[in-house]
Amino acid sequence: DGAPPARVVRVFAAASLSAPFTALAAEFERSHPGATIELHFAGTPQLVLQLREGAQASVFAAADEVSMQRVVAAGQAAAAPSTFAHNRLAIVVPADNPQAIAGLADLVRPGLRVALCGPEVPAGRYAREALARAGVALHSVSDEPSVTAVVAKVQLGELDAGIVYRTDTTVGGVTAVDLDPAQGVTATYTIVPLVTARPPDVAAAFVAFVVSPAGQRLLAAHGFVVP
Amino acid sequence: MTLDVDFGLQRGELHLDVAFAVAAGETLALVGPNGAGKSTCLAALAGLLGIARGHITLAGERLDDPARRLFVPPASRGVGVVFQEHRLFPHLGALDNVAFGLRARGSDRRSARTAAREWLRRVGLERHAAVLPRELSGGQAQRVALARALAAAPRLLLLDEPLSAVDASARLLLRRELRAHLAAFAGPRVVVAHDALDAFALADRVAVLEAGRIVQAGTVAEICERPRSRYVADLVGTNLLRGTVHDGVLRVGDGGTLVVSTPHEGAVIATVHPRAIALFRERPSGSPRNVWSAPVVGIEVAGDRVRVQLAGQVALVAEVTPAAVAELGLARSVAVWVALKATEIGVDPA
Amino acid sequence: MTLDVDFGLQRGELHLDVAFAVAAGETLALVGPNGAGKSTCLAALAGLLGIARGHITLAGERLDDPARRLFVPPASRGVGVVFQEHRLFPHLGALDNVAFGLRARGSDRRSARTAAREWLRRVGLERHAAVLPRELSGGQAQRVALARALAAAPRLLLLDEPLSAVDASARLLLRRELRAHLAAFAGPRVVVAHDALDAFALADRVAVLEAGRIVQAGTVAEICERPRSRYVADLVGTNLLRGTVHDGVLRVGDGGTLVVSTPHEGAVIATVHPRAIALFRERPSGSPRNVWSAPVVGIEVAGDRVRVQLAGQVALVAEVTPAAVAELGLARSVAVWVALKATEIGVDPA
Amino acid sequence: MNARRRDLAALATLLPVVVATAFFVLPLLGLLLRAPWSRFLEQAGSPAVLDALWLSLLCSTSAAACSLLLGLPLAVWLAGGQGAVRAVVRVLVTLPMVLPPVVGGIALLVAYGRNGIVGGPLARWLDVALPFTTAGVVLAATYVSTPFFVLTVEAGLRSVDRRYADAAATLGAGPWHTFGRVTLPLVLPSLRAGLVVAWARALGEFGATITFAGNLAGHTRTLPLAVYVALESQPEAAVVTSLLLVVVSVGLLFLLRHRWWPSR
Amino acid sequence: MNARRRDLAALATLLPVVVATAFFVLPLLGLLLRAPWSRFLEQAGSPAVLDALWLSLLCSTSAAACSLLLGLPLAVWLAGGQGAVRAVVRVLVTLPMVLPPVVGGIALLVAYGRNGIVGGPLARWLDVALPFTTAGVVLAATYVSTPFFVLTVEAGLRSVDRRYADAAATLGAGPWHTFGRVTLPLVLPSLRAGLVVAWARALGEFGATITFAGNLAGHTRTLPLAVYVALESQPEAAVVTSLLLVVVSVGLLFLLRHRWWPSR
Ligand SMILES: Nc1ncnc2c1ncn2[C@@H]1O[C@H](COP(=O)(O)OP(=O)(O)OP(=O)(O)O)[C@@H](O)[C@H]1O
Ligand SMILES: Nc1ncnc2c1ncn2[C@@H]1O[C@H](COP(=O)(O)OP(=O)(O)OP(=O)(O)O)[C@@H](O)[C@H]1O
Ligand SMILES: [Mg+2]
Ligand SMILES: [Mg+2]
Repeated sequence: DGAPPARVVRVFAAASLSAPFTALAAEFERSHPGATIELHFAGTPQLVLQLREGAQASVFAAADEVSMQRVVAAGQAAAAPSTFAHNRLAIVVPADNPQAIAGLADLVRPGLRVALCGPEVPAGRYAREALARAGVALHSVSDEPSVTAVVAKVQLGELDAGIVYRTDTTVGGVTAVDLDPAQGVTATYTIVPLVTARPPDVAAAFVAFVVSPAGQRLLAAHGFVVP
Repeated sequence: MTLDVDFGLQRGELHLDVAFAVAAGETLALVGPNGAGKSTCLAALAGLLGIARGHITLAGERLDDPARRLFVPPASRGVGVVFQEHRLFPHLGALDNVAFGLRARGSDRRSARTAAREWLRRVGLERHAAVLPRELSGGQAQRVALARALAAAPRLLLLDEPLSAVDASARLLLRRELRAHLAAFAGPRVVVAHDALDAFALADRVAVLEAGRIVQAGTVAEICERPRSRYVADLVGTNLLRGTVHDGVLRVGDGGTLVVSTPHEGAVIATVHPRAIALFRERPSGSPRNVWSAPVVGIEVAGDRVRVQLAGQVALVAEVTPAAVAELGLARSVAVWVALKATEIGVDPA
Repeated sequence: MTLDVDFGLQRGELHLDVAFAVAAGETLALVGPNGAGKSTCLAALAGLLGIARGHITLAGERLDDPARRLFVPPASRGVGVVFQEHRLFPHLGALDNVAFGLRARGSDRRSARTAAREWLRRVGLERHAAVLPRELSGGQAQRVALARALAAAPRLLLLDEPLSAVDASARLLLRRELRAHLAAFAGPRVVVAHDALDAFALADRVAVLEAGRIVQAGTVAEICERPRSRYVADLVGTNLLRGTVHDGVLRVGDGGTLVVSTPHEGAVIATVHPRAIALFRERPSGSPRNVWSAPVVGIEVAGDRVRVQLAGQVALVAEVTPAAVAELGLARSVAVWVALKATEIGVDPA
Repeated sequence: MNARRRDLAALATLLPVVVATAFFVLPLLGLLLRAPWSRFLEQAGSPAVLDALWLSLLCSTSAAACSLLLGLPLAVWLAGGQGAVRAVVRVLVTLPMVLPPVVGGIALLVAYGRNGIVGGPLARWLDVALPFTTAGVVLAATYVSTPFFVLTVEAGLRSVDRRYADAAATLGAGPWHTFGRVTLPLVLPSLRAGLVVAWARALGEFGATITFAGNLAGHTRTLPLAVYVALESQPEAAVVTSLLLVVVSVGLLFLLRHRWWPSR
Repeated sequence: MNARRRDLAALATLLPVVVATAFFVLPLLGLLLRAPWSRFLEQAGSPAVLDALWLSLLCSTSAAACSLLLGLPLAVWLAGGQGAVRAVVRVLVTLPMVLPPVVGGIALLVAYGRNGIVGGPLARWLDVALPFTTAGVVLAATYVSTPFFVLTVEAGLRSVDRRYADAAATLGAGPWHTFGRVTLPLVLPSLRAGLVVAWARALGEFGATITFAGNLAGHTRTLPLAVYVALESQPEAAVVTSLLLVVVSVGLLFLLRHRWWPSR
């Protein structure tokens, strides 16, 4: 049976939230005996699609606002979405920063191979916004499908640099170059309980827990900027 | 339990159209040149090939009758077939090949294997029970195929050259065994054979198939005595001549003439037994009415006799003893004198 | 261009160990029971099977010699093989099958096809050039296989029952054609045959293989006169008896005795020609020293003669005319009187 | 031809084999070299990874079994003749190979999801829902892997000599007996290859699974999905996890070698 | 057995075929029903999509050709005997099927990337770089699709009767001639199936391609990548784009049917 048993809350969350939400769920279960959180991670657009096709879920956590608006517009949200985290953009470079990249302007140096996420991916959209603000006309060698793909390629030396979220640069072999705050664009993560929530009270409790100080502390510990 | 057939079918360029009946307990030998349609005929009887017209009837039951849209599939016909290319199942050992028919008809594994083992023993291969077909010699494979067909206890037996690869000793044995089994077996059987000995040893009657039609049918003795085609003559080892008789003189196709003693006139078939032909170094004087000189074009040793092929006026094969060969100094392209009595030439209207 | 072999190899349970030589222009017939190792022997000669000891030498060139780590692969040996199961390439038409060897040796397509067409004509299948093997009849396929082997112009010819499926007419033709071709062909050739006529018609010498060893070798006449094993006796149609002679009396294995006229004493092989055995309804009085009563256990019509199998004191096969059968009222399990002159029994030391 | 020449010839024949093998082995070798082996045991032994591994093996094996069940009749029928109907069906069945897996997953949702053509009635009347269940994983894997099985087995069946089936029929064997005792054993090499291919494809399956069955730890998170999740946070761990997949399938395939590629 | 009984039996045999076909056809049907057909032409005819389609066909066909080139020698060698070496090589070659495609892409980067084991020297000495190029797409597709080809063809080769090759050898045909004129024609059904499978797998390939070759319109954005990209923003358009893939492959496979599944 596809429906979770009673007191099991199924949470659809963006893949980039896998680490903090795994921790959040464990913490929530400890403080709410009898409740179980079932996490489903996939790309945000994919989650939207699954919801549209009738997937049963209690909570939806999106990595961008456009996707959240679609779910709200489809009448699937049981409440107004709450913003629970932000993410800042950063330039990812190999660990020792061999090309000595200091900011967006350095990315257009001839001979450098730089990639962004595609314009359809939120990270790619934000990166393009940031470049536009900085007045930098960057030629991306590839429209990568996800920030992890960009990070992996920098890690393997395939790219000299890329623009990703700050939280994605905590892995080995790469380091982050922070953007000038004036150029910085932030991504907004929002969460909402769904009309199909079962049981609705626990779903609401989980959403509340995420925006609670305890939840925010955990998110911050994973490199997210909390509101 | 009579097999009664009268059917036609087309396969490639061959148009097969035959009618014959085989009584219960009777064996019909189907003989004929390569490509005459013998195997095709057996395939139709077995139900592996549909017929286009006519019917196949076994023991009063229609097995195939396109006019009535009747067709009994092979598995329900109860025919046992030994295929020309044996077709042993390559993944099964000899014993399991033989047991296959019994298993298919519902025997349990043990009793099927016991019966199969007995059949293997009868064909002299009890020691090869576990051997796979590809590890069997050609003759061994053919014997297993024979055992496989017989073990399934069919109502009708179809044997396509069942002994062609079997060795001389086993052939005597199997021919005897087969005869004994056939005697015990109530149904009709059809045997295809190229070997005259096999055909005549096993069969009660012979049907000669050429280019899809039966050109002659009869008992073994009838066929041997009066072959009506080159093929049958070659099969039984007799010389066959076609020609026309006029005033006691036979004019053969090629232009040669022979004096014959017959009341017939017009188109005839003449037969000359090879042993009736006498060969001489010098022109013989005496009673034979036909004497001519001919070059030797071939010499074949056949057991303890020698067959001499003669060209010339009338092409014939003579049979002599090895002693005669030495005495006459016979060899290829040596010319000899041929004498043939008119009374030794059998003449029938064509 | 002599073929000179002396080798041993193991295949399954068979241990093959043979030595023989075939001169250029000579044909050796390899005969023997099923599973004796004849096909295995040809496979070793062709290089499809490695030998374990000894050597295979053709025209002075070692083709296989494990001691010297020498092995010439099949493609470089220049052997032509007709396989027992023909092995025509299923995806090629008859013509392309025959042309294959020429193409493989570098002929251009056109000239290979022209030559192949000529070979098809020789085996009587010029009209089947485009036909695929599965659409050929058994005998047609065998003839194509023969043409394929001959067309490649090999140095050594290996024929494994090349005529077993060929019909009686074509057989005469092919035997002649084959002989003619063999005569034109300078190399040695080895023919496996189960049919005595084929073997003797084609071969100069015969080697008898039994259970992996050559038990007898010699000219056709020698083999026919003095068969030294049951198999050969059956092949040439002679009775063969093993026993011991003591004081002019031969005691056969089964316990029967025969009076013989021979100077030999001790273990002997005795041969009795079927036609030397006389059958009578009543006990005959007269010269024959051996007279006894025996039941008939089998009757076979063989062309224009009848072979009668006798049980009793000494199991023998007699050959009589169809007339005699009628006259004597011969039938299964009828008892007859058998007379056999002592001088008709050939006796050789075993 | 002397021994030296022969050795050279053998080498020339082996060279493409060596090149091809190297092409496949180098990437693996690279992964092995870069993997943080110190953390392999800790990583690979974690309950989450072991759960995912177990689920992967379970689902891929079930999917292979389903491929057999669904695919064998189809392959037999396709191999049984010619004609436009068969051509159309073959093409339709081949399509899941062509479809990007994620789109395949969407298609599955449309058909077998809770609002789907078949899934809707199922959910409404039988209260059976496939998405986000282990059964859904098997369904998705079956959908993507069966076409491989069908094409491989059909090719095998087309090479089987029909005359053996004819011989079986004359021995009284009905179509089922003939199929089970004659045709099937003869097509075994292709059947095995088809099963291995289907199994391997199912084991590596990701896109259709995450779309149709979701990514729920313990229920639908197979090893490839676990690798995906791990890639987001700890790429090294992801590589280690996928090496576990490699090690396990190497082991299984190697153990099976005598049964699946027996000597002839 | 009368006609009615026979018809029932035929139906019973056909039933599993119908079920299996329905299983595969329903999802497609679902996609077709839901697709915004009004926008099909506009969507499918856009230059970006047509570019991607052309690139997809080019790359999958090249990959199928590379599969043949790399895979055929391998399959021949694998089918040529038994033994542990062959078992190990077979398992190693099978692994790309098991590896999640994204991990496969990473493995490719490690081996053939700019800093890779092979790619490093290539880039340094020959100034040849594969990632982010069309050649890289072909490489990735070859990597994931060749194993399917190898296993299928090996199974086919193992079913071929070796005695025909023996017969060819006695007719003076060397190993190459024998292989080309005898073995290859006999294994043709499996070879064709292997090529179709490899081609289809390459056509639908996504994970390894995007990881190794990136996603560059006109150079490496094949149709599945375009679909993926579209999925992020306009899912309906994505469905339409993948239907284009379906239509094109249906067309191609159907046109090829006489050549590839000829009557026997
Ligand atoms: N599948 C087929 N397709 C087309 N023609 C065929 C097929 N099978 C047989 N034939 C043709 O039918 C004719 C008769 O073949 P059949 O096998 O019945 O001959 P046969 O009398 O058994 O000959 P043989 O003595 O050589 O075995 C042959 O000319 C052959 O070419
Ligand atoms: N591949 C094999 N593996 C094991 N044993 C085999 C193999 N091939 C043949 N044999 C065995 O070797 C023996 C000789 O076989 P071979 O084919 O040489 O016999 P043959 O003399 O040609 O007999 P036939 O007259 O029946 O053709 C047989 O007993 C057979 O079982
Ligand atoms: Mg025939
Ligand atoms: Mg043999």
